[in-house]
Amino acid sequence: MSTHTEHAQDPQKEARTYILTLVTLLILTAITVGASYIHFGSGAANVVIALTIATIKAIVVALFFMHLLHDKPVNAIIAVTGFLFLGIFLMFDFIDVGSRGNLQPTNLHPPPAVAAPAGAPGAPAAPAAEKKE
Amino acid sequence: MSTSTVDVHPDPHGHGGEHAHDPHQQHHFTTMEQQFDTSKIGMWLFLATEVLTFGGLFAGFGLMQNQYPREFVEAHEQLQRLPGAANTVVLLVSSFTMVMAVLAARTNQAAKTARYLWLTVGCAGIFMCIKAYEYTHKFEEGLLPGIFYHHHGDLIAGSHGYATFFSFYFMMTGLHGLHVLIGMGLLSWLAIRAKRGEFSDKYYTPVDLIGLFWHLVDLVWIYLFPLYYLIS
Amino acid sequence: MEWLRSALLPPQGSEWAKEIDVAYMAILWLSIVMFLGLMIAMVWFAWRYRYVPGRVTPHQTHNTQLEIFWSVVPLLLCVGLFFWGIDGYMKFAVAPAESMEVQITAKKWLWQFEFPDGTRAVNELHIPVNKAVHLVMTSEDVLHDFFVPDMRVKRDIVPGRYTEFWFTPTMLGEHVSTCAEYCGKGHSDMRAKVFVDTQEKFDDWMATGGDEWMKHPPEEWGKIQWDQKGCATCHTIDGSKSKGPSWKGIFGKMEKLKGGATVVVDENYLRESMMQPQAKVVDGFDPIMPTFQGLLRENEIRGLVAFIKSLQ
Amino acid sequence: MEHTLTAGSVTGDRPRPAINYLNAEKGIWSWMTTVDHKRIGIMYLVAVSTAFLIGGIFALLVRLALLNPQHTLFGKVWVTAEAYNRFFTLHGAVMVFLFIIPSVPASLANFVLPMMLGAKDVAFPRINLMSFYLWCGGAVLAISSMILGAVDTGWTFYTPYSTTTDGAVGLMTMAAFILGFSSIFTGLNFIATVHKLRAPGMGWFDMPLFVWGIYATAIIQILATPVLAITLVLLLIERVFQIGIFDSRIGGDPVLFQHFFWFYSHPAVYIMIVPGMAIISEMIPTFCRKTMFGYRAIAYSSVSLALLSFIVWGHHMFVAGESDLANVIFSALTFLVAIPSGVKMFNWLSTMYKGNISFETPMLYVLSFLFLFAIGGLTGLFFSTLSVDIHLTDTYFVVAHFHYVMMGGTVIAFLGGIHYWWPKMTGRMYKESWSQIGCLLVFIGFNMTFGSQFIMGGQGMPRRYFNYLDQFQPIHAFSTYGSWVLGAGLFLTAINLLASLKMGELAPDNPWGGTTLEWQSSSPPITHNFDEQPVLEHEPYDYRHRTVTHV
Repeated sequence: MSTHTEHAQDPQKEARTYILTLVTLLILTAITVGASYIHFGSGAANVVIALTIATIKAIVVALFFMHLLHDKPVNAIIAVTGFLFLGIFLMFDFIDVGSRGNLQPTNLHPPPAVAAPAGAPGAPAAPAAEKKE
Repeated sequence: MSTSTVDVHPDPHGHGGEHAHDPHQQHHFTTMEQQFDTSKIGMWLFLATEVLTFGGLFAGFGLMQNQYPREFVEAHEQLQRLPGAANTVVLLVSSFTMVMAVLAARTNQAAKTARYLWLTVGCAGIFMCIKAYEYTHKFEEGLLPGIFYHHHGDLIAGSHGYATFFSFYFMMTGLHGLHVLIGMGLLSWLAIRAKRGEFSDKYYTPVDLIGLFWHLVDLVWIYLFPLYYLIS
Repeated sequence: MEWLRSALLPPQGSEWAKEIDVAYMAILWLSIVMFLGLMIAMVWFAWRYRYVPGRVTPHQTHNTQLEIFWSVVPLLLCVGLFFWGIDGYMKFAVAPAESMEVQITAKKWLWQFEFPDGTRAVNELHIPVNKAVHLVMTSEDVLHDFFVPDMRVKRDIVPGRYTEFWFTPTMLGEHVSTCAEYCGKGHSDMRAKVFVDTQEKFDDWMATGGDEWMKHPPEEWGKIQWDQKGCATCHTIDGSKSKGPSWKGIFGKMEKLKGGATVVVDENYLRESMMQPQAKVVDGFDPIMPTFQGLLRENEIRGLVAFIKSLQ
Repeated sequence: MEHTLTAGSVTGDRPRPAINYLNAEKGIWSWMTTVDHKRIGIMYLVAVSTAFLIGGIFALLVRLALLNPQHTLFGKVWVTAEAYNRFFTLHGAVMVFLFIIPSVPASLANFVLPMMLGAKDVAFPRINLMSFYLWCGGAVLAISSMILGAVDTGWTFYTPYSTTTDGAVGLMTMAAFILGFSSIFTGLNFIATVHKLRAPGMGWFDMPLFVWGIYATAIIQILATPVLAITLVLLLIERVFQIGIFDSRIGGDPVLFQHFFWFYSHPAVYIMIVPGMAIISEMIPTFCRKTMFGYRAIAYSSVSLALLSFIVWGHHMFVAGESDLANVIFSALTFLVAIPSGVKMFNWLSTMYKGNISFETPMLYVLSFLFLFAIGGLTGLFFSTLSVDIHLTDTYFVVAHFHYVMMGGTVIAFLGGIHYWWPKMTGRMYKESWSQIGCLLVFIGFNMTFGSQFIMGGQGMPRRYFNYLDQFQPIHAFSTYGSWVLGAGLFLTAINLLASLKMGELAPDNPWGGTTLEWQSSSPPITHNFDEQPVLEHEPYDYRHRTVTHV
């Protein structure tokens, strides 16, 4: 078992790297909390910065705490593939939602708001009316 | 779902094969290292499915943020940063104690392993307490998911965005909390076995695998924290 | 190949339909050629190399040129089909400016069309020939899909937002349109008729709301409305139970209403129930009837009342 | 060409071991708590075949309801629109979740894959058993949802209909949720087994192509099924709490549900077809007695199919209200997916070239697979071409397309695989003549049932339609008669196989002269598969130094 984790012979050295990793993570947390108070341009910029710091923290946890650095590469490939396919799913979703365009009927007054009987299934208020205001 | 991880590692009192080898080695593996590596692959595959499950919720959250930009930003104000940050620190520390437990198990220090494991369970408990405090705050304010949402004083009254935000808040933190509870159960069971000295440098697979699971739970919170608490 | 096209595809009701049929036939012939090539090879190999005891087979592991050939050639074919596809699609999706916009509101199991000047029709869409019509659609409950096979057009109707497409009808006459997205019990009853009329016929239809009603006695015209306007999906005429009260023998009867009051079913009550269905709901029924305010012309209301009277 | 199989096949027959995996332990409890991959494979085969029977009955009911537009049988109306909607929904749900996804990976691969790798068992035997019990739990939930007011939303559960109808949607979504985990754990098991438990001397390109196919399928199972799990949980919570993500009346977007759903369901159709292709890639070299042409091309095409399947799901939603940009992108990517399937077809045919082909039942299933999958694959071109898809989607043309690929592809390959490994699994040979008649009936019945639907679809017959226009009555009737022939063929095949358990001759170890490792074990194999660890000393399909003699 101990053959393949080469620096197991020196637990002190390994313990020190873990402490160092914890400190880095705490610092990164402090940075991200601090960054949230500063206003970087638009709201989207804040989100991007917060997510990049979170990704850095995630990579640090994965490499050191989850031993991906000194482990067989197949585990790292599996981990990366998981996130990669999540990214594919998000990418195509935002491609579709982003490029949809908000079509509205141009020259029509909305049909009379159908009296929405309370709680009756299947005959709610016409959405056209709601969209107008 | 994740209680199955317990079965990922081989049966501790596996019946010994014909030729003398470690009692933990199962009959269809030739060496203990092959068995350990196989368990590691199995665990990482399971973690990939967890990443995609939580990912589905993150995708839903991102798309709903795109649908209700103003309501979501306003709803973020209801979440205080301090408990969120405290929870992040607690989970990072618990990850540290977890990895020290794995190191101790690998270097035949049974007592130290048990102590670190109980420390991790303790941190998890603190996390749940902070979570409980936040949830009670939400219940009092009426910030409940879906049709139970009855908070007053929203800027855009009547918009369903707030209820959707808090539905996702409770779904994601709830599912994460469930995983923390499962982790606490597994870690306590591990600590008991560590106390009995079942783990050595020859056989510490359960500690390593449940450690990986715990680090993933921490990793999910690392992403949850900025998305919910740090958006202004 | 006209006979094959007319056998496999419905009549061509619009210019776009002609273009789609060309693409359809091209892909059909491409598939037939590739399919026959594969099958002839398979049958020939099966027959030519059938089992002979002791025959040694050659050890052919691969042939890189051949494998590259049968990867690249299909890829090129696919690229060609792809561009042909999006070229046709862009014509379908982007409506020209001068097209007449008709708003479709789909609801559980009937279609409601509304023309630019506000006249409305249920389950009947009259459009002038050789004029682009731009359909802007929304739904009031679940997913529906406006599909006119003769025009080769189809688009899902999503509640809560608008979806659109356009086409230019070229073939006069009546074309059937069906709902192509599953929407529950009445999914297969949800049929509309698309009438492509000459410009004059269309104009006077718009003015009087059509001349069909003169050809039938009132109660028969009422029966047609009962069927076409979607009344049949909730009101039966043979006394059997359905979502709405049965019309058999209802005229002149004393009906108990929700909330205890009673009313005599006379012409006024029928007229009011068509306009404000939730005003006086018969006991034991859900108030789910949508209003037909502005949907029924005067001759249609009179026809329905006469038809109900005739159901003793 | 009556082939009688004598024992003189490739590996000289050892005496049959008295104790094999079937009679090693007796009693129902030994079966219920077994961790032997072969027994779990047999239990899955029985369970999955029962699900196929139930799904098949619903299919026959659907076809019977459409016999004539008045829905009469002997003059009496016997079905209503609601009943019809429940029939086709349950036909879809049972066939997809309970039968076709676990069919090949969980039953045949569970049995054969470890033996092909020369391993004693899968990597995690107990997770294998847990996967089976998860399947049983899902099946119980699905059956109970049928009894307590069946679902009528279609197997796709599209919102907002599925969040506003009152059928037992909750139960069926929970059933699919649990079945998803059964599928994940099967995939997890196979990936770990292929990585770590290969026989000494067996590199990645010495493995049989069946193992490549199942490995590619396992990748899809691991990466796609979790998103289905979360989608079904979101659907359940939307029904109960109305959180407003999918239901449009409260701001949700039904097209978003379709994105979530099809991100799993398109890779799921590759979970269905890739194992079918894997079986075909296994049977062709054996019956052509010739090494596989383009081994690496087929191995790479399986894995590339698995990866490409994740970026094309949008072609299910071309008319669903997706943006035009997304439509164009998905149309382009969908054409990419057609290439690996084409590569496989060409390589299979090239293997038959200059082969020495004998026509036992499995080979007949291979020929019908090649015929039907060619049609299924080529009709896919109609749907990836955006303009033609507008007319053909949501019509019977798409119903015919996916039945040609799923039934004509996976189920025909599954039947071929069962006949191919039946001697190894049960130690008995089935009656050759009856099984060939069964295969012929299935082939004719299938083409009658679904070939006619292509024509109907082109003419504009929408899918999931109860009261159809009278003009389609002749084709619907023809399709219904075809479904009876198909049902008869399947019934005959099942009877013939079950009868062979009692009356079949004892099977030799290697009846077809296969070169993969599972044929080196006895029929039926011992519990530990091999007496001593088999070492692979030649390429996977090497027929150079021996000729397979059987009269």
